[in-house]
Amino acid sequence: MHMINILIAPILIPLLTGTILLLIPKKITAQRTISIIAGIVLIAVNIFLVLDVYQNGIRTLELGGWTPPFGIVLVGDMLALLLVTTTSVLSLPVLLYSFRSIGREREKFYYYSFYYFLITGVSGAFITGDIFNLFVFFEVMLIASYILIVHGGTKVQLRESFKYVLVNVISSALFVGAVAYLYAVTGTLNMAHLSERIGSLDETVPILTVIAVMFLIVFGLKGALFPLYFWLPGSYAAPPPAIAAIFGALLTKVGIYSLFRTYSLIFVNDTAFTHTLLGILAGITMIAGVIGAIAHQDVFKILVYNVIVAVGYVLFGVSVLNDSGFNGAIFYLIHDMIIKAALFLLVGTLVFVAGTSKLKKMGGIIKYYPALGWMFFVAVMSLVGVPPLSGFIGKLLLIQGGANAGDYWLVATMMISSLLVLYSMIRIFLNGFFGKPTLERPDQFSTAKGLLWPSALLIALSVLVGLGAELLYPLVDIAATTLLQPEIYIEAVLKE
Amino acid sequence: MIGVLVLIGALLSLISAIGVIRLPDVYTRLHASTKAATLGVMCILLALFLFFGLVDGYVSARILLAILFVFATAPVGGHLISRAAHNTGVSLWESSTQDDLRKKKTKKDLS
Amino acid sequence: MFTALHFAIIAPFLAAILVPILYKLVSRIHTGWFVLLVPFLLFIYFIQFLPITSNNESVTAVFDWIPSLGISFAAYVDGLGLLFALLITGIGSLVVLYSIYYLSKEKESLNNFYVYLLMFMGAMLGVVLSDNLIVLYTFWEITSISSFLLISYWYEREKSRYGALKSMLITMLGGFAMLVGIVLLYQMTNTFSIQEIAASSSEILNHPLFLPAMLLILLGAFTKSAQFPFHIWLPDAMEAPTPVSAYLHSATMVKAGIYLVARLSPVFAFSGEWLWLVAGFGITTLFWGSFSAVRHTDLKAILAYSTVSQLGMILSMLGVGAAALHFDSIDNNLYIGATAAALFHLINHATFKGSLFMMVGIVDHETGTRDIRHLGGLMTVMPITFTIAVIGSFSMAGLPPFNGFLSKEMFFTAMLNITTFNLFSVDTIGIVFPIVAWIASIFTFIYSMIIVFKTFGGKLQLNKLPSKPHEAPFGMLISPLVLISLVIVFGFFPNILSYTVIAPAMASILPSVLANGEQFHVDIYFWHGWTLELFMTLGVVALGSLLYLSIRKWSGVYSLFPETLSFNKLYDQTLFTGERAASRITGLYMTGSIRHYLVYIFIFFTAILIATLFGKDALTLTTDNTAPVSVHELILAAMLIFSALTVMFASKRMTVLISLGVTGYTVALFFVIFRAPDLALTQLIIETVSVALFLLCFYHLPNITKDLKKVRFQTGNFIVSLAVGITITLIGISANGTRLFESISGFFPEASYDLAGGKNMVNVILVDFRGTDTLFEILVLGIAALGIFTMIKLRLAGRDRL
Amino acid sequence: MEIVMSIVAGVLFMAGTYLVLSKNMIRIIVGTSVISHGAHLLLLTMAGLKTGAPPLLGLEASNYTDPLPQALILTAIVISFGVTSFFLVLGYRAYKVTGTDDTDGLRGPDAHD
Amino acid sequence: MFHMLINISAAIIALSILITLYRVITGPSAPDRVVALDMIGINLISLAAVMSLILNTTAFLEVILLLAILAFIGTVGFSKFIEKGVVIERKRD
Amino acid sequence: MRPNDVVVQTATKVLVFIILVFSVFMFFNGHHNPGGGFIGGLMTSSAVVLLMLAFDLDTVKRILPIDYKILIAVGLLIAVLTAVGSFLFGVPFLSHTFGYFTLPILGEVELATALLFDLGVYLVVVAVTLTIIQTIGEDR
Repeated sequence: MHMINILIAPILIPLLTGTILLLIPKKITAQRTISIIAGIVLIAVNIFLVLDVYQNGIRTLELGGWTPPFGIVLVGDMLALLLVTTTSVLSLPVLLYSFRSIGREREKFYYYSFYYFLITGVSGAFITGDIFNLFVFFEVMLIASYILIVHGGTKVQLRESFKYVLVNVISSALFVGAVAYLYAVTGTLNMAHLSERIGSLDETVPILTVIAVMFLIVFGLKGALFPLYFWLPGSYAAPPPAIAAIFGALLTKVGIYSLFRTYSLIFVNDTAFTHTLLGILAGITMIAGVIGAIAHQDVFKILVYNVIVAVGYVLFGVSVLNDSGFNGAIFYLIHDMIIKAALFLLVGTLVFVAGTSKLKKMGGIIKYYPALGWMFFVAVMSLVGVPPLSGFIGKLLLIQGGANAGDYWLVATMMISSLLVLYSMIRIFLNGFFGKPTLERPDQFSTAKGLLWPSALLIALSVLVGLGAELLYPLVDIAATTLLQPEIYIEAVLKE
Repeated sequence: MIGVLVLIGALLSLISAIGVIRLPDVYTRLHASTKAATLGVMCILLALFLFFGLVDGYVSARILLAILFVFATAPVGGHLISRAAHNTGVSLWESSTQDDLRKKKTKKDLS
Repeated sequence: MFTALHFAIIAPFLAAILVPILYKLVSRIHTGWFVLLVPFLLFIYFIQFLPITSNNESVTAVFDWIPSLGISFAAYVDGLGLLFALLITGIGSLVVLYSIYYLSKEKESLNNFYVYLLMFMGAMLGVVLSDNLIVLYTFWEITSISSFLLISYWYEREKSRYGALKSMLITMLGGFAMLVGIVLLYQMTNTFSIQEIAASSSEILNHPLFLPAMLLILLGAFTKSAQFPFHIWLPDAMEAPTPVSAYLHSATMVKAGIYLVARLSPVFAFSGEWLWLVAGFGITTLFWGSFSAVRHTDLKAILAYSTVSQLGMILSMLGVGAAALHFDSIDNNLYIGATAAALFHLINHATFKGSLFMMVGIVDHETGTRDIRHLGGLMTVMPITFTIAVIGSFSMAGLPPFNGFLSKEMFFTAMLNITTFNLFSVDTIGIVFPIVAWIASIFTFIYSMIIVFKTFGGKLQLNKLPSKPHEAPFGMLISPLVLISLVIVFGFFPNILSYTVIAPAMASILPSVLANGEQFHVDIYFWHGWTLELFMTLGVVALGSLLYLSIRKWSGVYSLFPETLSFNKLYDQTLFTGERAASRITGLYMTGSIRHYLVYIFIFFTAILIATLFGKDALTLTTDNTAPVSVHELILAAMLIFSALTVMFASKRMTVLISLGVTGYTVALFFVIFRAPDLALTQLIIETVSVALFLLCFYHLPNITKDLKKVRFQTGNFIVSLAVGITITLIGISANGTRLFESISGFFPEASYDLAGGKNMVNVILVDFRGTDTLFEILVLGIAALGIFTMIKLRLAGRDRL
Repeated sequence: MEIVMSIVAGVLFMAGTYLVLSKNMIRIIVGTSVISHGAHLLLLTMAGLKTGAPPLLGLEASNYTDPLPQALILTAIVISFGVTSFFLVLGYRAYKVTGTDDTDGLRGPDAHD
Repeated sequence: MFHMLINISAAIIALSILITLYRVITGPSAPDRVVALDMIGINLISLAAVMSLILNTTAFLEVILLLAILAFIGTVGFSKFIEKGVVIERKRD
Repeated sequence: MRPNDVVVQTATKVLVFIILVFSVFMFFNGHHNPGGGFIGGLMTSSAVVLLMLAFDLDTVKRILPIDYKILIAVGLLIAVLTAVGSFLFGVPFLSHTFGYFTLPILGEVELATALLFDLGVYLVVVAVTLTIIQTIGEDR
């Protein structure tokens, strides 16, 4: 076995797992066993890759042996691998949660296959170094998400997934259009090559700015940027919590990642315009998202709108285009993936034990489920960015990034929105977990207990990321440096 | 020579197109489409076959197959459409004088 | 390095982890007894530092947390830190002791209570013993959180939750502001270390970020210390169990803000704004707190407002003391006294207010009410408690011979000294300070009297009391008695504090005033002669007594302030209207209609792209490198356009489908024209299969019912879609006109056969050069098919959550 | 010719958008299909409609049209086929379960609780 | 001469497709449209053939054959749908 | 009156055979001429669709008793494993190789691993199309 191919592993392992599971749809135990083993192997391989890149620099894999820019190249830079690793790490607890919660019916209908195909798409989107291949991985991810969101075919799922699919189909078409324009102007698809070509231009090219904005819209649609996120709240609240968790944790992140990648590597021709626009939209996203969160009394909806808020934070970090901002954005991205997965699982469990998602109808849950309540509390604190939990480091770096760039208004917006996030989430704690108990007797006690472990793992991870930020920081810093200096990326890919 | 054959084919297509527009009902339009157009396309395919055969010395089985296919499917297709039209009650042009199928059907229904 | 000092700070957290275990294992013994060990041992541990700090030396121990970001857990013990550490552990011990009797082990979930309390204790120690601002902030937030949890300890009560939320929102608001302030400081100095920042304080004085940083950090301090107008959370925080009120909301946590102001004085105090802001907010709070206290009838509410007022007083003294740093030309001693007074009163306040809270707790515990309208005549029933109340209140009112008198005198001195600020010609404003201070003192006197005499004087109204009062058990009295004896001891021997604790703490606040090796001389004594201060005190007593006796005649003053204008109402209204507005706004655009969402998206799409296109002048139209146009191509283009329009406007589904088929076939034909045989083939078959699929599904779908022909609706849609089309076209034309680089595809003709062994370039690209695309494309197909299979076969009923 | 084709692609996008904005499920699904046609044509056009032989080396021409976009379009066509068929089935399942093919009927309690 | 003839033919065929499209649009009945669609399919074959002549290439011969096949499948499908309302029956009795 | 399908069915029997032969031809020819796995696969499935149109699902199922869902997995596995095969030779994922061999009867032919990959594509495409159509067709 030669090492050169190891970079395909984050894509190949879930792909093969999903495919093999297709062959044994009725054997649930076997499916679960294979899923778990694959999940663990995936994590191990990904961590290995991260460490490898830490020591040896960017790893690339020229698929089919074709030199870029002619073939497709996979580029494992630190950002991509960190995100891939986070994906695999958080997907395992969610998988465990699925075992308990998803139900035999769904399991028999390729649930785990779709799950792993989704991860295939997500990982592929992170690793690929080719803009059209990115589209393909987007589609893998999306089609898997379509089916996961409607998996089970209940009324609300069908209703919401119709909207979800529609918006995404349109955005996919726009993606193809945007690639078309980009190809017309630059004549290439490889991202490193694009960066090199565009970087060689001496002056700003107006049409490139337009194309950059079009990509902003395309990725903004996937990443739920203002004013393109309308599809999100309904669709994320529809599926079962395990699926919602993986959605909340991963899907928008791929859009954000793509913006991050393209807006640091490729579209740096007219940053005065494009990045300012991104910053403004990020700012509005923070506020609009949190307004939505405050507006709702449905715990799922509150959480779902908070997904949007995080999009604003990360993209704010992207828009400032400096070291601290990028570091902050990456930290926050990783944090948000973990904590959103945890929160979705916790809220899912909450709704399960309370028998309702309406805040006004629940109360005093903590009396019977203290572990659930306290985990939720810690998760909320982490979400808000209370130190030493994982959200804090990201937020601190984002403030620094904003201050360095002189974007004080955005910093202020972020802090205000953080406070409102706190308000929106702590309401769930105060009214749902605290308050007068409404449960007559906790009859679902035994069932619910097993649901807590996956969330506990994720919360522990969040604490670890916060307290052990020093361990993660060098990695994140490498990722940010690579993003800030496209030459590193270009050099690694094109080997010039 | 080949050019002329192509032109004839094209004109036949045009005529059938005009036929499809001008003729009064579905059944008569089928005449235009299945007969004239088929002939037209066969002319052109033949021209193509000849072109490659004579100019390049290339005998293409695919063109022959295509001609065969068009020749075989056009009547079946026409049959299907007209039957579908009749069975769903698309009326004949008011000047039509004979409708044997209807008689047959009604007779069957009565018995 | 992780030292014993770090361990001392972390110890309460570690203990907190043990508490639930102990609570379960040893349920017979009140968990508080175990907990008591923690603050007690820590108190003893910290006493050891006294000799070091009283020489103006400090101890630093650094444990790297995130050194890459300049964040290290730098434990730093100096005079100021130690003063607070002793206060935290000392009062902490007493409060835990008191709580053992106050909270019954049968009824209360003690595990939660002590976990919160220990968390708070550790956090508070962390705040006062951290040199690194980020670490300080970390602990700062944890104090807010533990305060939140303690206030909502009786979480089934609506009011507890209300108070908890309020305190959390307000303190977190301050916390976030403070965090930004800290980052701004970092921007200026490149360090989070307070010592290093203070060292470069003169350099940053004129930095444009200096003032914003100061304001933001002050916001943090003011919200935490319940300064006007952020004080509103403190009265509501009284929903917490009384030990908590005594500990967090009077003795320690609320003083974190004061600590921060004191700690950062070396950084900021050189600027005049600092002085005026701190002193100004302090004096305003002093007045407003004491004035509001009088109107309340709940003992705890009175004490809460009294705390607010006293905090303002301490802060105003710190502000005045900062003048020593701001003015380097004037006589420092005038202002240094203010700082000493602040620190002294800080300690005094902890003693008398702590004992008063505990006293109220006892009254509440024994009688079942804290309402002074129901209380009265307890003097004979609860003599010891009464004694505590008298001493505590008199000290608070500033009467001799208690420690409150001493600090009150020093306070008057400080305020009077403000009038000498005429250096910058604000003597007219300066005169306001002593006057306000004096008036506030009168109110302080009044509510102090109310506490004593309305509770213990008058007649016993047994019928109004929920339970028959007795003197409290001895255990409950220990803590207040210890405190009250301190009130007396500090009153008579103030100087046992002054050199060991106060002077070193002053050195931390005003380091630059001292020359190397020099120490402050703080002498506190009773008799200063017949000074203005003494006359002011006499005036307070005289006028205060008069007003107390005639309180019924003038209490109407309070009703002059409309309830709706209060800050409490403002807070409630903000939340209420905020939530309503959020709901309205969200409801306005989140209609659930996909059509609306798409319209927004498309409008944004066209607007922003067209704006960029024209704003950036990106529109280029050239025919330089375009392919020639021929007639049949034009006709086919027209054909495609017509068929597309037919799809658009057709009203029967068969027409829609057939014209869709025509569109697809024409597209395939374009693939023929533009020399893409593989594409043409694929497109043709796929179109046919798609049409077949549509036909299959039509079996399950209803015919198109005609859209309600609302003209406006249709026109709106049309305009939006037209705009989208135009945008696509314009960008297309411009992109086509700006071909900057040669396409990479020149590579493929040669490589296809030589390197990949295929003559069909497209196929070679598909299976070889870009085989990965193909691999995942078939995956997409596979998922789609299985998805369709699943969708049709798997039908779960209802809305399931799990 | 590129300009003409840009316009054609624009018209396809317009028609697709209009259909997508209607309320009827069938029209919406057809609309997405039309939009993807537009996108594919756009990609073809943007690659440059240079004259040259089809990208088949067997033809032994001197210059060929750009094969790369063709491969991309092929991929895109196949993907959109998969997605469209999925969407179509989703549409009719949604109709069967919710009982409406009008998107206004699919609103759900999205806005207010 | 030859090229001109072919180009004219191409235009004529394109025109006849356009004309046929009119029938698709106007109908009036579904079978009318299917007839028109069938006709368009056949004309597309012609056009593809002419394009092969214009471009002088054998690359599109498959397209021609395929079009012939698919036009038939389309017609069968449509007429079955019109007649029976169902395209593929589960089981024929 | 029950429609008489003899005409279509007779025509279909012949045509399906032609289409199938043609589709296999297209598949094998793909590397050098228009065609390949996608087109071949789609054509094969369109032949089956034609069968379904002319006859009915159950008849077609009897003729072709295949679980297409398994076929999807098999096709995917063939494609992936072809790509993974590169691992054995220490070359990047999805590297193809080809060579010219002289086989009895057929003479010199080119054999390429790309064809194996394309076979996977072919199988998936056929299986996908037929899964979709069969599932919808069965849904009543």
